[in-house]
Amino acid sequence: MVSAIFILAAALAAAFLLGLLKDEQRGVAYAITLLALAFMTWISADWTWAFAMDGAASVDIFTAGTEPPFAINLRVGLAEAVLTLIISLTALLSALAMKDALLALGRRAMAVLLVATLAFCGIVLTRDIFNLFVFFELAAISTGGLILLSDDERALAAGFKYLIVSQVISILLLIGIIFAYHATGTLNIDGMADAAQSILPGSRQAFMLAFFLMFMALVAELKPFPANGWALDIYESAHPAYSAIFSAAGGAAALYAVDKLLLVGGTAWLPAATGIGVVTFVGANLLALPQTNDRRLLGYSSVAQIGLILTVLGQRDVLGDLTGFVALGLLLAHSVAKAGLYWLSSLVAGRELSAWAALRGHPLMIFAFATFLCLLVGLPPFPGFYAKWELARVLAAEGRIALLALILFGALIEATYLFRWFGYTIKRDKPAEDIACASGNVIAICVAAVTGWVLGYLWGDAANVMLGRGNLLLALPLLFALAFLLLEWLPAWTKNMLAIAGLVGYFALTWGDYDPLRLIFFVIFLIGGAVILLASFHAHGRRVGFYPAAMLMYAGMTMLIEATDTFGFFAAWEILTVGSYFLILRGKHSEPHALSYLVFSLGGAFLILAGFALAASGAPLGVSPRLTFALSELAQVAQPLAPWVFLLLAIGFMTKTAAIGLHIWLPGAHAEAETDVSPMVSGILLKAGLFGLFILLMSMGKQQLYGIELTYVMLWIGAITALLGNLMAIFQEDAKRLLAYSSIGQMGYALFGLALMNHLGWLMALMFVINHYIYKSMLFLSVGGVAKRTGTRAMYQMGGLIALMPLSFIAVLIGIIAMSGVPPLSGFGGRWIFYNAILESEYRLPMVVIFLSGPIAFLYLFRLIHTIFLGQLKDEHRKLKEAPFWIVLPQMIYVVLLLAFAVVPGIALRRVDEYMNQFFPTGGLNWSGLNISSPYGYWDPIAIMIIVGCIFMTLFLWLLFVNRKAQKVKQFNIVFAAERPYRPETTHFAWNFFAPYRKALGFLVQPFVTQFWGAITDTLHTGADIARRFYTGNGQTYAIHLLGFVVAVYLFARGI
Amino acid sequence: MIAQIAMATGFALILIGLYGALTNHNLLRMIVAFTIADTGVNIVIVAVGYMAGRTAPILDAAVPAAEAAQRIIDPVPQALVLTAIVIGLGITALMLAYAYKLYQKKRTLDIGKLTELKW
Amino acid sequence: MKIPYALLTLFIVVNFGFLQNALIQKIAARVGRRYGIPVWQNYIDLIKNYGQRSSITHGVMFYLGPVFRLSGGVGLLLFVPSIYGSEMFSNFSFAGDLILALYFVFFGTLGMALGAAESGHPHSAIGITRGLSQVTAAELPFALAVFSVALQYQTLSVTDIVAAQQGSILNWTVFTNPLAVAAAMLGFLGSMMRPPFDVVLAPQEIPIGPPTEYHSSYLALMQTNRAIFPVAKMVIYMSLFFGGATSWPVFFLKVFCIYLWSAFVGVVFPRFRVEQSIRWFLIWAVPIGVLSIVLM
Amino acid sequence: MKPELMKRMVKGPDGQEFEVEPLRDYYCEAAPTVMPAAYIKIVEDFFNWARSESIWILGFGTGCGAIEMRPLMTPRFDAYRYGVQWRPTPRQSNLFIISGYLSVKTLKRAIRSYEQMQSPKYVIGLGSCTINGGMYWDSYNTIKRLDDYLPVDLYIAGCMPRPEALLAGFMDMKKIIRAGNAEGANKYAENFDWYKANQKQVIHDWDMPDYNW
Amino acid sequence: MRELHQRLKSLFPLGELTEQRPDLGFVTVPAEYLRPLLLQLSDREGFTHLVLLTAVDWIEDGQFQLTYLLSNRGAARDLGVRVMIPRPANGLATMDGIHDIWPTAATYQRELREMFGIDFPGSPRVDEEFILEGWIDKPPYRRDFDTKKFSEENFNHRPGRETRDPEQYMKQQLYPDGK
Repeated sequence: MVSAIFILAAALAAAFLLGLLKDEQRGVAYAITLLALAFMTWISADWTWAFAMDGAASVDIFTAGTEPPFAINLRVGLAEAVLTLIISLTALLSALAMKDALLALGRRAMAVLLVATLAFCGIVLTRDIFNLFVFFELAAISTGGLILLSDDERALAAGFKYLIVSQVISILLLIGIIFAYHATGTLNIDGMADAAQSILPGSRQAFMLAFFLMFMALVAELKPFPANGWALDIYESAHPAYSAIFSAAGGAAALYAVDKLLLVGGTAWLPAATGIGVVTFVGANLLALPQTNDRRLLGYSSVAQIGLILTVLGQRDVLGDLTGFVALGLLLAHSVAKAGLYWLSSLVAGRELSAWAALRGHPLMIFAFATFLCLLVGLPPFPGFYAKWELARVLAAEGRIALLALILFGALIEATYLFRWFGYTIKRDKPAEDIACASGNVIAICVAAVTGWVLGYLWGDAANVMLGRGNLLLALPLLFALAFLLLEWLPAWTKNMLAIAGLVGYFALTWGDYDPLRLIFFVIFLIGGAVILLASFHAHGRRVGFYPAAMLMYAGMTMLIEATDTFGFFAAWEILTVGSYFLILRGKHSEPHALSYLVFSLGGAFLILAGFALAASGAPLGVSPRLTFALSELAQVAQPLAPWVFLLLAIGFMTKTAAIGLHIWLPGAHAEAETDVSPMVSGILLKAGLFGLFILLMSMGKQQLYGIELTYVMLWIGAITALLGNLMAIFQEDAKRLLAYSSIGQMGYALFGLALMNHLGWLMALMFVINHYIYKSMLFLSVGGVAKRTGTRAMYQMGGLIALMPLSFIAVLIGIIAMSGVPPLSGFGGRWIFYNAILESEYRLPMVVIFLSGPIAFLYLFRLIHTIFLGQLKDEHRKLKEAPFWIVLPQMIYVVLLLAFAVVPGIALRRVDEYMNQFFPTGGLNWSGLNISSPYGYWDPIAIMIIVGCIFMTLFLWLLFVNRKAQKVKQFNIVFAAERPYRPETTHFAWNFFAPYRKALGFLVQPFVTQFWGAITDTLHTGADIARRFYTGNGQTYAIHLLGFVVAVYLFARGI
Repeated sequence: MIAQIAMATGFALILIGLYGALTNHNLLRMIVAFTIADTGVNIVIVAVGYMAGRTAPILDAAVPAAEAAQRIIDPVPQALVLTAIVIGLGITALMLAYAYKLYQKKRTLDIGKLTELKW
Repeated sequence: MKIPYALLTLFIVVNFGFLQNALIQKIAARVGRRYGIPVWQNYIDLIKNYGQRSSITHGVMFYLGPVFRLSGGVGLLLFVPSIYGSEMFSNFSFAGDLILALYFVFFGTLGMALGAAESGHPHSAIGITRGLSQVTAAELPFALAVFSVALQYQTLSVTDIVAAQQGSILNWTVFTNPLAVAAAMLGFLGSMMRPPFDVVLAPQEIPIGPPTEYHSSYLALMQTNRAIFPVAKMVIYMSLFFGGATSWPVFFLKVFCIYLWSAFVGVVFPRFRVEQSIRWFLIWAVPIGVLSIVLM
Repeated sequence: MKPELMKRMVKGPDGQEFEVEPLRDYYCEAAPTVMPAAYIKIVEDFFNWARSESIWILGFGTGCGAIEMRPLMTPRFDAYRYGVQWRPTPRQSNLFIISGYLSVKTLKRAIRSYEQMQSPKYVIGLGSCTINGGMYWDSYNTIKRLDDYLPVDLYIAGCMPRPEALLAGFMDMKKIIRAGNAEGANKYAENFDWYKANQKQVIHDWDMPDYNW
Repeated sequence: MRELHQRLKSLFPLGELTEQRPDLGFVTVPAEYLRPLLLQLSDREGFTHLVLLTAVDWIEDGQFQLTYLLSNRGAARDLGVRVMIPRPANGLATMDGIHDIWPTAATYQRELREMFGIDFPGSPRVDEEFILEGWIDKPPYRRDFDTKKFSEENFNHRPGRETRDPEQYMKQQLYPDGK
């Protein structure tokens, strides 16, 4: 094992060596630099391996051969090794990435780079406070030098501002150090920490002040909000490869310095760290919202991430042993992602966020970009996810709910702007200039992306070993989904076959494991998914990006069913959210909608996270907080926590089912998605929310909060959702939006059924799950097929397509008959159970609302079929063909399914009915032969089908006979009060179809909810836009900010 | 007493320096002010390390090694000051270099005019 | 064995429906001091329409529309027991309960709407728009009343509900649950296509609404439905609210009286626009229905 | 001809270009055929009786005579009791009353409406204008012999005839129908070319298919 | 009315005022002064309403007379403005449209275009058919158009029609003894 001091020595030696070279020998100099950095990387990697794998103890290195306090000592432990590895690896890769700049500027620049690396490593390694100062100054000086690498002239001013601030910092630090030394008599950090315990009360005050100054100086190096304008300027203007170092390595080093210093200050200073950290996290994320410059945005994000990690450090008192796991997880995720993003940014020519659209067409880069964003946001299976989970769990267990809320709020905002950016990248117009693919850069980016995944594995492994959580990257469904990333070169149809085979195969392997309830969802998720995937056969080419996203979603849903504990459930939830986000984003105009989907979903997910964390803290069994918490244990959550847990989880799940108030993401997301994606996200994805609600209600049952029955509130929400969803659907001109709003209404029904909390209510909800899957998938497919052929989704532009697209018409016809609940098709079964269920329930008023919404469904359904298939055919549609075979095929399968399910609903329902007896022993259905009866009524699907069929056929044959000579006429052969039509457009009555309804009840569909959320986002944006004027750009102002910040923290600390 | 005076002077210099640095708009004046503040810091360090009635921590004939512990003042602050001075010099030099380049590029030394980067 | 009896029911009801429609028209004419049509006029019209020599078709759904419509009417009639206590005339009520009947109402409506829409005539579409819009509001008080009655008797079986009303006239729902009946009867007005709620057909304005393009035998089928469907609907009202019928004469009398109610309102009121009628139902009928449920 | 009725090139959503000719593509071009009576005489007689007792009139007032038809619905005349009703759509009507003078422009509409009625269908000319032009005999834009253009079953003379005259006309009409002589639709189909020639002679901008189904 | 005429006369070369009723008068104005006069009337004098626009065919003088009848509702007065424009023997006469002052005028102008052959270039839809469809002859309201001849040539006659003087005929019918 090479001593860690060689990390420093190598850099120093190489820097000196460079000095000996001639200025012309730039290639050699560059090679030396790389070699030195590689060597440093190797050493630290070696140490990391030793600590992590072999469990070696940390090692002290005494520079002068004596122990402290007489000499400076360095220490290498796991944390140090990992951090130096990050630093040197980042530096190495950055050196690769900025090859051109380094070669242009020559050996001096390389030397400075080496010195910077050395300084950052030194900050990590040293245990001496003054040495720490020296390394910081070194870092400052080298940073000052490296900023000059940038082509951007503005970097000069940024560097100067930085120097001003570091002057102030160094003054603070020096004064702090000397007084601390005075008080403790040592400069060694560990020694100081020991001595601090025994300081006399008289000089304690002075020592605390000294410590405060040191602490503030180091915290200032973390760019705390709002005293961080200088750092942002650097991030914006420096060479991006250097920004990568500055963010990844510098941030890591400074954080570790603060961590070391906190040893001295003890637990008394943890709240301060937490406070500064969380303010920074939330504040910087907020101010990042209105940013349009990519690098500055990344700067804000860096600041925020460091703030978050500082918060974690501040929570060391409760996190205990987990601190390292959490903090390091976040830090590594941040470093890798941020470095990667900065390297990416040097590929992109423009500085606008939308200029990143240039990445499009480079799938590898997009993949890396997505990886980095997921790393940053902390999505599974990346380390940040595990860290977030543990953090939330511990914070909730300790009752630090407000802090948890702030962190989750900040994280949500961060996700918002990051994924908005991703949306721009995928959807905005490609700039003229393609990306500059320098090999060094690309290598760096790829290494970072791979590192991200490796870290994901490592953290999963650690979570598995330490905490007994499953490693997500070992979950078969997820691996299967990720495998498609590697198969992207295959043509779409091959991948489609694989995907279908995977879904069906996995189902065949595992379906025996589940109870009937889960099984129904499992069937819908997997088999249902496979049927919809049949439609994907129509796609040509390779369809890059579709399969990983789709399979990620399916993997998430599979894991959701498989999950037994809260962690697995939540992980699956986030995976399916991310997968579906990528899937939705593929639609032509889906950028804003995908974003709002993601924001709402993540918001909901965070509520679920909080709910689970809270639940774990409230469980009466075993040690609190317990590491794993089975879903079934939700039932044992005690008062007074239980209703809150219920509330959080319910809202979280209702976000997914788009309950009213949380629904505004749905129409756009579902409508703008691709033809075969809409049925997936509508027919299948929505069920995930219902599944969550099932789990929730199954385990927690009825809960009361302030005397209000929460399920009763859900009942109202369900009813109002059903009404308003349907009502909004009837006013849509866009066919797919209409279906999307209809989904909202249908989910309202299902929610209502669940909230009834009786046997039949649940059965009805389940019936809706099945039915809605079938007919909504079918309708979305046929409407999608029509939209594909006509090139529009506006219904009034269609019309008269029945003769041209008869199969699509049949699908829609069957679909709407089923959906409206008209006998003899299966929708009626849902309604029948529904009526029986509400008869049993003691709640009366919400029924009124739901009664009204029922018939309204007729309105939009009729509109759908009339304006598309009936009425007047348009000029330009006269030569249309039937929708592609592969889109029609699943529809026909659904038609058969619907008919089958209509005749024998017992296939699916009977077992579930029995299964539900364990929750509601009474009130089940009685299945005697073909007759289905409840305590109130009865129903015989086969008899209905036969009777209706006979009557219908008799009359039909009679009419055929009587009318055998009827003359077939064309579309304009209509009577028109002696006039006649001239154009189909003016003859087709379709636009604003339900104008009278709008006059009567239009006031109910005022977009209040949209306005509400719009107002919130506007306020945040505007507020942030105003607040960021605080960063005037003047270096002096920044210095004053810093001083003011110090004073403010002091006052706060005193106040505390 | 001397220590107190030195300490007060040091702090006074720091404050003067900071005041100067934060109120002067000219880059060069700011640099000078920071130098003053640095000097103040150095004085403070030395003053902290000062012990009344002792001598400089140089082991020579006047102070034999055996008595050093009683006779000389704490050498560590002195060493720190030396390092601090060196580093301060480095930073000052870098700032001057920056000021030079800035003037080359922008033809101004007014910090208030170097605000293209903001928000 | 059910089938011949069902056909017998159908036969009785068709004839009764034709005569009743004519009678109601005659009453309306008498209110306007006219003689009005002969009572057998509807039969003649029917024969005439079957006797038309030519016909046209706009397509498959155009064909199916009247079939749907009449199937809806016949089905509705046959899914509800006509005569209480008679095995003969309980028809096909074994297949489903009240809910089946309620939802089967829409079978014909939907099919008819589809057929009319395929004709491509904008006035048909406008008529359907109006009809559907209005029916959503008109059905609400009725649905509430049904729910209230089902709660009252704790069953959804029509036979059981009728059974519970036997014995005395005071056992009728109209006396035991007057609010529900009031709501239902207000809703009833909206579903009978009579003034003030006949803007759907609105002759002269949008020639005749949905059936603008229908003629000859199509129209004959729809005329048949106009005889059956209201009766079938009123059978439900009768069974739920007015004690049902134990014999055909009682059946005729009660159905006729219920029909008379809408005719009575119809002859004295002018026409509502759709949004007015929606508001009217929501403001006047629905609260009564809600009250009936809450007080139940 | 209206520009909407001209041939046009249309581009489909898939980029395919094709020609749309409204008169050909949007209208049925079939010619009317003679509709035979029922196979058995007694059935036809029965139908004829029903037709005569259920006369549905197309509510299309072509001229000033339309005002004379309104009183028929009022208590004073009450035509309903004779099985006479007004229908708002030609599809359901059997009897077309040309109520008074018929300008060329209206003639076009009248032809269209007549052709959209289902056979058997009857035409009554009301007032002297339909017989020989009446007081508009020298007008530049009214036709003077209705039976040149549509197969008239019955004329009711007068300027204008009173509602009583109309009632009497209905009674005569019934007789004609019952006798099986109201075969105007078949006559029209048989002499289709002659009628069309006459119609086209006065309608100079013929912009509709030859037969409006 | 007179003082209105006086007022206007000081501004425009108006002809004499013909007072048909105390509240209805007519004046003549050269065509080039029509627009300013109408603007004056509508904007200053309160004649905000165009009642009608019609034409008279003075075939003997080779002129069309256009009459713009305006109404001042507040004062309950009507004023007709007459303009004489040249009438070509064949082809169209032309006049400036006033549809920008009163949009309703466009309809009248369409009618005049069709019935008299007076063109109003720029008036909306002025060249489209208005009442007549497929008209093939000269504009029917021109006095040189022989409507009887046109009717005889175009429309089939039913033979046997007699024409009598209604007065004589009725006298004969009612008092056959000739008293």
